[in-house]
Amino acid sequence: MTEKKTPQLDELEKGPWPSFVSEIKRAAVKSEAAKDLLNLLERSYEDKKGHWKHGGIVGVKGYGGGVIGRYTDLPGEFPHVAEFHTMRLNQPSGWFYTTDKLRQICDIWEKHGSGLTNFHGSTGDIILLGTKTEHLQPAFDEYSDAGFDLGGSGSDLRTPSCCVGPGRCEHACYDTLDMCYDITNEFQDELHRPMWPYKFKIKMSGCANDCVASIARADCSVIGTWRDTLTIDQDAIKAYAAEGLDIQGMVCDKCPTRALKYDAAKQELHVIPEDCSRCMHCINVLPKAVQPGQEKGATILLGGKSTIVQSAFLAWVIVPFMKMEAPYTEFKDLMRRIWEWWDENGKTRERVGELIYRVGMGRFLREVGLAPVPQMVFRPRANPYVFWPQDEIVK
Amino acid sequence: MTEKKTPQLDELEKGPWPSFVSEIKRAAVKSEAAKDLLNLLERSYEDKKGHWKHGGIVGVKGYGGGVIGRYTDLPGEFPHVAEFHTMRLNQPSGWFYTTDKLRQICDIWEKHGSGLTNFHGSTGDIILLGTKTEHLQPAFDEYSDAGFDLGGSGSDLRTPSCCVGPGRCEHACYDTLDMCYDITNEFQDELHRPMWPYKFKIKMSGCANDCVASIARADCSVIGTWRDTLTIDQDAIKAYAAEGLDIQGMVCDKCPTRALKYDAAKQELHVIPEDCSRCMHCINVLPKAVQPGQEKGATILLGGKSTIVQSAFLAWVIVPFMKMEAPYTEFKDLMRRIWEWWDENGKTRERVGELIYRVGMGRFLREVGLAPVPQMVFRPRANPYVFWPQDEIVK
Amino acid sequence: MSRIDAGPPNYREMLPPIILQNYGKWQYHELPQPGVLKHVSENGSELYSVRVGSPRLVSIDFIREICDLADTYCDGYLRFTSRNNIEFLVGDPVKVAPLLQALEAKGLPVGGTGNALSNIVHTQGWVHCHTPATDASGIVKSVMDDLFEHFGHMDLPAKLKIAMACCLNMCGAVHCSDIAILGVHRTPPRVNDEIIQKGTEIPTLVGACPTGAIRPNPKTKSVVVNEERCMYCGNCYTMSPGMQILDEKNDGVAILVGGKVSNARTAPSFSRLVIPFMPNNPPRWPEVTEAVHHIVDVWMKYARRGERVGEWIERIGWEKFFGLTGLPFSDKLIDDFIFSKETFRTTAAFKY
Amino acid sequence: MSRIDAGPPNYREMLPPIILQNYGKWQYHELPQPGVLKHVSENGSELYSVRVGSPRLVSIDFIREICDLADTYCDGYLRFTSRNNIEFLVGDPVKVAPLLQALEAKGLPVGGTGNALSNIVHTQGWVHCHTPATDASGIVKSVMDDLFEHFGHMDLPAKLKIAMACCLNMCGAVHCSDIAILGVHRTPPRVNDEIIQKGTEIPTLVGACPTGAIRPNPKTKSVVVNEERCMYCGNCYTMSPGMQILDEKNDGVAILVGGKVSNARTAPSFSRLVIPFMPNNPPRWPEVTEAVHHIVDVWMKYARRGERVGEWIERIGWEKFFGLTGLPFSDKLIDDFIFSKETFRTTAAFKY
Ligand code: SRM
Ligand code: SRM
Ligand code: SRM
Ligand code: SRM
Ligand code: SF4
Ligand code: SF4
Ligand code: SF4
Ligand code: SF4
Ligand code: SF4
Ligand code: SF4
Ligand code: SF4
Ligand code: SF4
Repeated sequence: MTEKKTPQLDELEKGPWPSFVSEIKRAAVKSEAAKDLLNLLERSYEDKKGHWKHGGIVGVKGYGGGVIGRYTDLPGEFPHVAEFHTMRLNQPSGWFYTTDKLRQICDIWEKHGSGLTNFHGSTGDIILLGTKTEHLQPAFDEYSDAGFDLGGSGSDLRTPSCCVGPGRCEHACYDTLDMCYDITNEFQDELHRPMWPYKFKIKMSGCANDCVASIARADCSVIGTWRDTLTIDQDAIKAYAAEGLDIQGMVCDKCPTRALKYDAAKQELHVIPEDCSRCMHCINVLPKAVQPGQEKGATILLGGKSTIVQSAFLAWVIVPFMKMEAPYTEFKDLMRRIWEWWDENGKTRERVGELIYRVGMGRFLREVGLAPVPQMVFRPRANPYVFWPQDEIVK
Repeated sequence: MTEKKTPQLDELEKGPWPSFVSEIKRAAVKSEAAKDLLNLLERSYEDKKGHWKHGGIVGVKGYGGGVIGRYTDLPGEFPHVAEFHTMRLNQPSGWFYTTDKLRQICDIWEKHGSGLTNFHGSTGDIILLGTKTEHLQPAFDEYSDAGFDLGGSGSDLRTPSCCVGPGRCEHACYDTLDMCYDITNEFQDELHRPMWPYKFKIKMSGCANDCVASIARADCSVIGTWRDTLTIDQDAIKAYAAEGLDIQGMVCDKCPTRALKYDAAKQELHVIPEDCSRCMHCINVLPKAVQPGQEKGATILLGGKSTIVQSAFLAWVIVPFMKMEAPYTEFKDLMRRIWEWWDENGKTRERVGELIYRVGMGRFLREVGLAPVPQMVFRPRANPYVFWPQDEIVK
Repeated sequence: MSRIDAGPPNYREMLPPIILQNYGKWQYHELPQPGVLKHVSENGSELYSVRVGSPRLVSIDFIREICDLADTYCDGYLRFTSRNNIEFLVGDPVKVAPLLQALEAKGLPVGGTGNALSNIVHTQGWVHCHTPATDASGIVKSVMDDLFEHFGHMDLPAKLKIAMACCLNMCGAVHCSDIAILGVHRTPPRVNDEIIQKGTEIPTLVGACPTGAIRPNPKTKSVVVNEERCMYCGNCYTMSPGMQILDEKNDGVAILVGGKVSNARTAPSFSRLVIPFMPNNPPRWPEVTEAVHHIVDVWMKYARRGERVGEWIERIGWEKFFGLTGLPFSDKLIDDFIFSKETFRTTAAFKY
Repeated sequence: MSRIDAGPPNYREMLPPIILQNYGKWQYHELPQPGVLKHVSENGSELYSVRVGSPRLVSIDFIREICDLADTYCDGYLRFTSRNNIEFLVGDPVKVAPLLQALEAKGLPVGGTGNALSNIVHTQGWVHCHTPATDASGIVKSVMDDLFEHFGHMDLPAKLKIAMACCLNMCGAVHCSDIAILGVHRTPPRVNDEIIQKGTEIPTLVGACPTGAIRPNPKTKSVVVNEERCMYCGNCYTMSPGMQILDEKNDGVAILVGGKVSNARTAPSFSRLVIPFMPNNPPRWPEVTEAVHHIVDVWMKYARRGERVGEWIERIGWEKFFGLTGLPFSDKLIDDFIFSKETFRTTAAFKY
């Protein structure tokens, strides 16, 4: 077969940003599948249209998910991507690697796949792009020996992910890396065998900066926070002032609750503890001077997801503060109660947030056993359409 | 018949606020119906429950509305309120009266009704509380001779109302009293003969203080405003400063767009014209110094209503600025286009705001012929669910 | 003889000469004392308006009485406000003081201007309506008695607008008030098949229910209510007398707070439910008057100058409002209707 | 042999010694230069992280190459970020400069820290998915080339987070990004009765449509689409291959702006539609890169220091955003889906 030309894709090798086309070409040197992918993609660029069919169900023994089946609609022309499935490997907490482990991943993928990957997928997995059905089981076996396992797909728990947390961040209010590892192990069955109405994602951020975008991208978002008051080191404040930082303008005036008072004469910064909403802003701007409080834990939010079907939902507060320490029993129990309730009440392809929206937060709270608190809402209802429990009614 | 006792209502004659019970008693001296009303009300206070039946249709010749039929469910015991209908008289613009006119209203009601009234009803009408069917036509005839006409009820245009405006307010940006009078006369047919899906209310306020609560209580809210820049009299500012008013704190810091800069040294106040949203706050606090601009008119908002059925809606901007001068042709044309569209598309008992919510603002704007502008929304849509017009699609 | 569609009287005939002369020429106003507005025009004319509280439900003799006053002190002109107060329009400054004395003698309260409590916008209640969950006039009288001092003084942080409606139809348009008092039902309608068979369009009735709780029952040619889905809005009863919703044992009063209408500073906003239910306790509804009084007290204590109730709460946060007032928070206050989503707290930033 | 449910490798085994020693003890950080983070611990230890842009779609040889670098400069440790950048974890300060040189030599860009543009979170597009309305990698490459200077400099008003998703499923979770690039369909699905008869559960398919546009067709044992109601979300296609939604003539790209995720200062918020459609113009999508560039330029010009895109727009008002950018406003930008109501401007206060 003569080499095909890829004039459009070649354009995308120009420019300063590293090129995915160069990467496909690099893989194509060793892999026929990668070569066909390149040519098929050029065809898409010509046609302005994808050339992949609706996926079929493929997988490995003992698992209900973790592989996305994929077939081109032009198998005659591009036989090496006739089957081009993706494997999802569960990443280590915080996406930390030794080069050894990475090389192992590469070596196995050189043998069993196209040599193309995504580091990482949007949910957090290592994405191994493109292999044939017959390679799935052998590839899995070798990855398993190397210490890796599959991630989630389908109507199951999706691969949890977390921010770098205490590994490299001074803001972490709980051990995100440990919790992510712990709960991923705890919920292996939920992760690998789809059995729910739809997918469920958990993401963990060590503080309200939310560096894994959990509030937007996870059904359950665990965001580090504290119960007491942030601490301020006045010497460090003086140092910032000496550097010429506009503390009033860049910190106090941007505090959403106006909880900070700066005494420019004394170069002292003070917080009104009961007014602070722990948004992280002052800590972000003055990391050497301001720190979270001592009594640390996390806020649990539920219901986040992107736009399909009912509109996007941001996750909302269901537990304002929970201690977040191994073995995370309270959290795990809560997840199990929520899943059970969702499983019982949810329709097919109904995310937990959509279910709660449909049946009402009150019912959710009662049936899952959470006490309603004003922190769960920005503001109370504007309508008076209250459902009255039978036992509060005079018969 | 022996006098009945009203111990509960008697309690409501105590205290400093004028008592409606005393008023009913006062009417009861001359009117058997008022006497029965008093006793029926005492019964309601005992039973904790109203004693009026679902209304029947009663009225006067040539009118489809303006009278609310009412019958007690205890006609045996309270025969004089067996029929106890309400008449709604269209108030004069701004609720201004000569004592002559008021006395005429009273005299006719002494003859034909219970002698009880509401000055005024929530929509703005003079409410004449309680008469018998046989008195409706004679009462109407006499009111008509006295220069009064019925107000709205049922699925028609409801009695328009307006703030005191140029009659007594320095803020009025258009002539609310005149416009209210003019359009009420223009739309007599719409007001008196119910023929729409549901009710439609128009309220007019001379400025954004909205002293008739139009944005919350009217399907169509006409709020006075200006297109150019507010004017500031610096001498008057100095006078306020001399009085000790905290201009920075009470005016500038509360300006929602931070459009005001106060120079405390010079005692001068300046506005950033393009930032001002014409909220009225600075004008309210400094009426002697700050005035609306020169190019006056009104913002038209649509869709307001209270909570039944879909939730309460506040009216939203559909025309950011319209000159508002007699004969109000542009406004009247717009109303007619809106009513026609609503009439064609609305379901029974669907307010215009609910209809627009159901079918989409885009369709409303297109079909009624209004140009979409960003002033109509707080912010654009968060979802990407755009309906594409056929003519923008490549076939 | 009566003419049809003659329309209302021409307002121009109702305006006192001082207004006709200064129409559209008012330049500024002052509040010389509570209840008295002084408007000054370009021409230097001064109009004094004396604002007087009214129970709204008044007899013709009451109207005649205020006409007498207006004849004596205002050359026969007066007006009413959008909140049902009376305004005596005094063109001659000398007549203000005697008018005030005359009003005091008659026990008519002067006030409601500036940073004061004004009259309570309200509705019919047991006096004239068929769907009320409570009375309107009685509660209004009780609350105004209780908060009376705030009508005649301008010592509140800002204006205080209270409204009352006796059922969810909200004829008092309470939904955007600083404090809203609302009659609420708490039990589903009782279906009377006979009445429904007689006069009710069943599809319209079924369509009237916002939660889809009503289904047609072809057997009885009537309807059945799925009681679990009903939230007692009473809309079906408005449609048909066969859906009786009044329930003397369970009807009562809810309180919503923090709404506003003006565009000044902050956008108009809805009132929010903070007390889902208090029993009907006539003649003076002590639970209701106490609750309202308490909310006003807490607002007066904590709000900054110029802050309406809702502006104060939005600044401190609703979680703080429940803390400061001690009102219990419950799942009943969490929205579960169509637009609930926007009320959920989608941020980890909040106060304890 | 393979074990089932073994779970991911233990992260502790992946951490460099300096992190194990200072775990949870980091005290503060600095940004010595763009792309370089310096974290200092209680113990005085210093960790340098060098952040490097990646196309995300990489070959195993690329991975091996960065492993070589990590072996040389980082004792064999590295990590990836939540936005698919690579972070070299340098324990020895002396090695930072040589690493930077080595990266430069290889053409690997260093940056993405502080007030810079970071990598674009994105998805599969034409490379691997079955529902894309556009390609992802190609647009990302084009936009990153175009905005390249902002990756390596920290001269923006605030962080700039751009995301790209190739269809409304939004796997790139673009819905809360400063700037979102989104593949959109614009024509209803074409029903293939044969495919549907074969493998599709019709009630589930019907239920999948958010607007109720799909009805069962008992005659064909398939479905029909009410095209007027369809807004091309593609959810039906996700449910069944018989509902082909790809349309090379009409698929393209939309732009949404002003979302954010962090709770810092302001609550997390959704991005909002500002350009409803631009055509697919591969290989470099000039309309898209220009539009994004323009929005960034206007933001840089008018925003105050520290203002994310959405914070800037909310301060000036969306009406001003359209004015300053010159982007045309149309009814397509006005919400008409479930939660539209909260977007309508219910106040007379706005800017021109
Ligand atoms: C691979 C990945 C995109 C990527 O390039 O990174 C991906 C790819 C697909 N996603 Fe996704 N999603 C991926 C992360 C996401 C995310 C982001 C996240 O998890 O943070 C979202 C938005 C967040 C959310 O869950 O709401 C996301 C929202 C969806 C949806 C819409 C779900 C919804 O309820 O809104 C679908 C449709 C569905 O599930 O039927 C979907 C479906 C799909 C499918 C399976 C296509 C389909 O309709 O069946 C795609 C397979 C593409 C392929 O052939 O490779 N994908 N998907 C991401 C998973 C990689 C990984 O495991 O790490
Ligand atoms: C008399 C009055 C209350 C008062 O004491 O002032 C009143 C009384 C009634 N209203 Fe009202 N409404 C009155 C102003 C309002 C207002 C306020 C306003 O107009 O500013 C509202 C809220 C604003 C709005 O229109 O949304 C209002 C919203 C309703 C509704 C709910 C409509 C909705 O779409 O939300 C109903 C139910 C209905 O129309 O079926 C209703 C229905 C009724 C009925 C006709 C009862 C019924 O279900 O048929 C009441 C007759 C009571 C009686 O027997 O006297 N009334 N009604 C007000 C009219 C007086 C006047 O003409 O001046
Ligand atoms: C007489 C009346 C108009 C009418 O045509 O009847 C009126 C008259 C004035 N209003 Fe009003 N407002 C009147 C109902 C309203 C309403 C509607 C309502 O209460 O239902 C509102 C909107 C209420 C709301 O926001 O919930 C209203 C919101 C205002 C505001 C804005 C208040 C704010 O800061 O939010 C002002 C400005 C101010 O007072 O600083 C204002 C200002 C004024 C001024 C000062 C205008 C002027 O220069 O003449 C008048 C005297 C106010 C005072 O009482 O101190 N008026 N005013 C109404 C008197 C009702 C009453 O008896 O109490
Ligand atoms: C490495 C990473 C976490 C990880 O586990 O991978 C990370 C690391 C840090 N983040 Fe982040 N953030 C990371 C993704 C995020 C995300 C998620 C995202 O981009 O999808 C967010 C939320 C984005 C949003 O709001 O839309 C995020 C919002 C923040 C913020 C709040 C920014 C704001 O003011 O809105 C801070 C605070 C700051 O920088 O002032 C922050 C601060 C930081 C600090 C300074 C924390 C620390 O002290 O170490 C780290 C260096 C930031 C820098 O780049 O200058 N990080 N950070 C992620 C790097 C992604 C990348 O390659 O660019
Ligand atoms: S979320 Fe907080 S703890 Fe985690 S990396 Fe970001 S700033 Fe650090
Ligand atoms: S954390 Fe946020 S709310 Fe608290 S003081 Fe700092 S800036 Fe203010
Ligand atoms: S709405 Fe404006 S013009 Fe009308 S009375 Fe109130 S303040 Fe005056
Ligand atoms: S009218 Fe309102 S927005 Fe305009 S300057 Fe005055 S206070 Fe500011
Ligand atoms: S609020 Fe309800 S009960 Fe009261 S008058 Fe209006 S419709 Fe009747
Ligand atoms: S009261 Fe309301 S919710 Fe209950 S059945 Fe009637 S209409 Fe439906
Ligand atoms: S966004 Fe759509 S097209 Fe792109 S990967 Fe996800 S499902 Fe596929
Ligand atoms: S594309 Fe979406 S709206 Fe259109 S028919 Fe399919 S599911 Fe319904």
